[in-house]
Amino acid sequence: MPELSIENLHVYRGEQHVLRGLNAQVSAGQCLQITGENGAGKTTLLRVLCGLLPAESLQLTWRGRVCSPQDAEYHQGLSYLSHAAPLKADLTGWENLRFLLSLRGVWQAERVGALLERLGARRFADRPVRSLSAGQRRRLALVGLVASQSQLWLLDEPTTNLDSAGTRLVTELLSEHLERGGLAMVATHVSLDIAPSALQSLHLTSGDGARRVA
Amino acid sequence: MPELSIENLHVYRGEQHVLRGLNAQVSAGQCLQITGENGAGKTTLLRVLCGLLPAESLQLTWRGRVCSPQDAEYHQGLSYLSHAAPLKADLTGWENLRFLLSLRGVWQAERVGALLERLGARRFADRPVRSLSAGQRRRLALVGLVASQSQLWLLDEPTTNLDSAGTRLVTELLSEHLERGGLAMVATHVSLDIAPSALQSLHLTSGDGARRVA
Amino acid sequence: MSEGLHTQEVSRDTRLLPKCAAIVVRDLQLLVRRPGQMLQILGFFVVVTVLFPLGYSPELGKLRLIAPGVLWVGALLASLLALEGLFRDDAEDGTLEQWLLCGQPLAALLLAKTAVHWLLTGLPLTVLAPLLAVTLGVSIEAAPGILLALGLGTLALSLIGSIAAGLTLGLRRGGVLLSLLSLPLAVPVLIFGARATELVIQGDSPTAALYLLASLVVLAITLAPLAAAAAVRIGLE
Amino acid sequence: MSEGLHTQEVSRDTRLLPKCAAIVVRDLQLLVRRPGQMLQILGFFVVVTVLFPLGYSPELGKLRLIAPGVLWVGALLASLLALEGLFRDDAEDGTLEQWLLCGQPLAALLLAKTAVHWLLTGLPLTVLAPLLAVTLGVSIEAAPGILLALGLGTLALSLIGSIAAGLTLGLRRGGVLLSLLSLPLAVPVLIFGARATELVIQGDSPTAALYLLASLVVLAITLAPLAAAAAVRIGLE
Amino acid sequence: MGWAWFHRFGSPPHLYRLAGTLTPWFAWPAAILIVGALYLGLFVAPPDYQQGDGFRIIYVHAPSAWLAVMIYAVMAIAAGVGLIWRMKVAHAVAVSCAGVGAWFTAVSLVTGMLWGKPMWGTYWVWDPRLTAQLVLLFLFLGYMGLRSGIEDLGRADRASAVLALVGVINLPIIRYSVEWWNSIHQAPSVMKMDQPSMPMEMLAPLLMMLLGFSLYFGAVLLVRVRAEILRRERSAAWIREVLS
Ligand code: HEM
Ligand SMILES: Nc1ncnc2c1ncn2[C@@H]1O[C@H](COP(=O)(O)OP(=O)(O)OP(=O)(O)O)[C@@H](O)[C@H]1O
Ligand SMILES: Nc1ncnc2c1ncn2[C@@H]1O[C@H](COP(=O)(O)OP(=O)(O)OP(=O)(O)O)[C@@H](O)[C@H]1O
Ligand SMILES: [Mg+2]
Ligand SMILES: [Mg+2]
Repeated sequence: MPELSIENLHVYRGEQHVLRGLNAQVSAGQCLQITGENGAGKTTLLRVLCGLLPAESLQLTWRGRVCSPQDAEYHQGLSYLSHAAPLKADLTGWENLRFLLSLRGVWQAERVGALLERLGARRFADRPVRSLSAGQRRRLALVGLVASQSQLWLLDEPTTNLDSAGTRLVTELLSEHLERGGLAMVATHVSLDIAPSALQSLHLTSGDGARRVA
Repeated sequence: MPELSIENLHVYRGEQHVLRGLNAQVSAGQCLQITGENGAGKTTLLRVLCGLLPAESLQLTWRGRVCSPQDAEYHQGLSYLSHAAPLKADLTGWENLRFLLSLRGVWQAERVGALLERLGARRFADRPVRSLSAGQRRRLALVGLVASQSQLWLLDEPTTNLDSAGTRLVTELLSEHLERGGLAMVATHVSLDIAPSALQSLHLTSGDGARRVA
Repeated sequence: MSEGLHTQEVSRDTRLLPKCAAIVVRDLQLLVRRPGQMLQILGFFVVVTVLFPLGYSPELGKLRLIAPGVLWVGALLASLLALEGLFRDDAEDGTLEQWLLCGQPLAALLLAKTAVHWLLTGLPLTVLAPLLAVTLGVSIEAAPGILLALGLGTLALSLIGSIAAGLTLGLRRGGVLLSLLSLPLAVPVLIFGARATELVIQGDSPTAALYLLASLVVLAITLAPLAAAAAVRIGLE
Repeated sequence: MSEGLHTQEVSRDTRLLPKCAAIVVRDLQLLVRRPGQMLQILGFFVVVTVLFPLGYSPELGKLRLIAPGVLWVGALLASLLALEGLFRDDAEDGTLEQWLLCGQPLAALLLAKTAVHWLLTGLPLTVLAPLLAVTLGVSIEAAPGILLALGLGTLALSLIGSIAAGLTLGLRRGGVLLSLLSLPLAVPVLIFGARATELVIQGDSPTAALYLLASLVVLAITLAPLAAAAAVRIGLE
Repeated sequence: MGWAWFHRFGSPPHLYRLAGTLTPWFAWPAAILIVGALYLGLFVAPPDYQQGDGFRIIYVHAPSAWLAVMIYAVMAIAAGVGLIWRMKVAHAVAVSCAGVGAWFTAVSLVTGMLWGKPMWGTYWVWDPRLTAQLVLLFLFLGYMGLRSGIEDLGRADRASAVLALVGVINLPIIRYSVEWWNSIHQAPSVMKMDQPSMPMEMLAPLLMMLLGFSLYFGAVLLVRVRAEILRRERSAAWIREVLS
């Protein structure tokens, strides 16, 4: 039984009927890779699933229960990583993470410390985010993602701005997440280096609904 | 003789000595790929060369003449594409390009029309940029880059947000630019699919100056 | 790996108060990082109050008469200016999105945010007001009354402004529109406030006007966070 | 490929005027896209002018006395608020960088930008002022004098504000700081302007004060763009 | 019965056709009533014993002032329906109200000012009632300003609906709060409707005018709603059917 099921999703943006009757299921331990050319609607799909954009119609089932994408309970099991890293420029990386994770009620200093180490972010975690490079910010955001221990990850181009080591780390973290029974939906243009059994793919074509590929 | 030569470049950002005594030369028809892990100083290097960031010390030679990175004449031969596409969200793509290119004195409607076609951007060139996806904006910025017909291109991660077709287009445009005798410095984490004879590479390592690789 | 267990197993702190506390702590940190923000608001208040005599008349006798108007208009404008950044900064860097996704009632989080905002701008404005009143020829005895009136007034303004701040989130430069939208709601506060201050300056009892102000505050606390939450959701789309 | 020739061969229009024209055209386009911007500034001006009677007194006889102060403080605040976005929007979306890289004197481009900004905000404010003056009990005969004084005054304020707008570019919410920075320079404008308006309202000749205002404008046109260009370069770093 | 009528009403094609059919039923009576009231008011009603013929401006002033408030209420109700039941045509109705409402408010202000000059010797007085009307104009303008600032239609609809609803709380507050204001202004005695002294010849045209204005508002609203629906549904299939 799929943990997450999306049925009959229609979304308009402005005049455009961006997603037309999209259906998708993701089970525990599965990653759904969302591909599609620029403007196909990947970002739109993820933001609708977070409840940040309104859908024209959508039937969402999460853990066997029908729910709205704005339900608090559903949000508690979900983490969203957008195009831009959600960090305050005036705070340090550490302070940012502390706030973000406290807000979700999962702040644990040691765990975050270990994750910073692993993502090579400890070095600059005490500097204000304002003075970090694009890739460094991205790494902090990834620490926040993993540390929030959500079951469902919604990632929008998670490898942007990352160097090759960083890109490898992302796939590693993703694999581990799936092994632990997590779910992920990842919009990306690069191919993900994940066990094929755990990987599904959804190809969006501009405005014409979605084709299921694998 | 190199068209562009950079000698003894030192840059501080905040406390950090990001670039220490960097030297580089680029000749006509050559592309210098700048690599380096996150935070190595790629963006910093490009912005210093545009005169947008001050350098501690820098000897810049352009077309055989020593100049400052803030010289008007040097700027007329240069185009910079930053992390974010320089577009006004309230104007359409077409209006944006018209303004950008008028500012450089190279506005020609047919040429821009042809380029829009080639980059698959004609479809959305009449929509306000606000309503475009990340990759669509990027494509518009690329049109502006090519249409400004500068000899020196400074590109910061030009393939970000682009789908695979878009990435291929970038390398194509770059190759053509080099064939016409252009110069390019490209900061990127992906490998560029360019004739090896035209490609040089500069690897930056965090704070330790630069190593020349090929 | 030990870094992640899943929601079913993860012990998650679901209480609301620690989250509000986290917001307060973060905003205080931000203030320490850039105290300029608060000082600028105060500076603006001082400047408006000082400009007025420049454009009008230097006589204290005349100034005393216009003191309530000047103080209140100054405080109102300063509060509205300060409110522009209430949610905008957080929206622009993407952190506000995370508030919506944290599974807590948004209205409560926004109320916490508005409250700390008032503490950092409205309260200092209030404390400054009696001093400025003195430069306008008002006697220092009027201080307690002025403090009370402005304290209540700025609190109500912050709450009212939070709705407008949410509504103008999607706009690039919402500042001016924010003032315009808040104004119809702010007029009663201004009228009662100025009335109370005038009575205080004349040495009369302002109790009735203060009660009305206080009831406006209570009304605003009940309704404004809900409206602000709805507005923020729409503004972030 | 025919799409690109190189600089040596490319025919590049190097005249300055067409670039300034491009800036003017673009800003008009932006205004057409969002007329709200201009209307909001006007709305703010109206609102400030309306606030004073609310906070002060409804008697026209009293209001007429404070009219010059109210009009000028209102116009000053509205101009300063409008100025906040002068370069900020362009800096945030990265288009201002391209101005620095286009190989033209930045000061000239910024002057064009400031001029069109005044046309779209300062001038409408000026036109509105006599109407507002009427609601404050000033007779309509004073209109020409008020128009002239405020026209010159807002122009000077726009130019002065452009310096501060450049300086505050690097800051997140420069608005309030911008007001503070501009104020020392704006005070002479305010004083002469309010004086001229007062004389006009009383039916006297404001010529001397107007000459002084005009010379401030000339001074500002000469110096402000250079200072603004330097400020923008620093602000963008 | 149930909610069927509600959904039927909420369907754009249906409302579009309904509005088309109803428009003449509002427009013609409105025209007749307004012309009749003007005739009665300007020529038949006796001049006021104090103000002479100056009082006749009331026939435009008072009805437009009442209508302005009524239109705000209609707008807020429509906005609320649109927000709560996610009904798009309700938003279309709300949007269509704003312009007319602002217009009537402005008319009442301008006619009031013109009347004020002969009556009070000045165009403007900071009287509570006048201030309340001015604030109402701000509400309308703020509503339109907010809409003009938001590109996306759906978002503009919802954001402006929240504003319209918040503004409703404001109406009674302003009404009562202004009583507290330190106005030294003597309440103008003419501005009392309940005086039995107003003769029938004066009152009848006033009421006729009010009804006429209301019907006129209805007609304008229907036309604007139609235009708004056309604009919103321009890509829908039924529009092509209607237009061809
Ligand atoms: C700009 C100036 C004015 C404004 C904004 C204004 C506003 C209003 C408003 C809002 C109403 C509706 C009252 C209600 O719903 O309770 C009204 C009605 C009325 N106004 Fe005015 N008014 C102005 C000037 C005047 C003047 C100068 C006169 C005559 C001396 C006048 C006489 C009346 C009368 C007779 C009514 C109808 C009866 C009533 O409701 O009292 N108004 N006005
Ligand atoms: N405004 C700033 N103040 C202080 N230090 C800064 C600032 N911006 C960047 N740095 C530091 O300068 C170094 C170089 O940053 P830069 O942005 O050039 O890196 P980059 O190579 O472009 O990295 P990325 O691949 O992540 O984009 C980094 O260590 C960064 O932390
Ligand atoms: N605010 C908006 N208003 C109207 N249309 C929009 C808006 N944002 C996006 N769109 C349109 O919706 C479509 C989907 O956009 P979306 O951002 O989801 O694409 P994407 O698949 O994420 O593309 P990319 O790979 O470029 O990030 C695009 O055609 C885009 O132009
Ligand atoms: Mg995207
Ligand atoms: Mg970089």
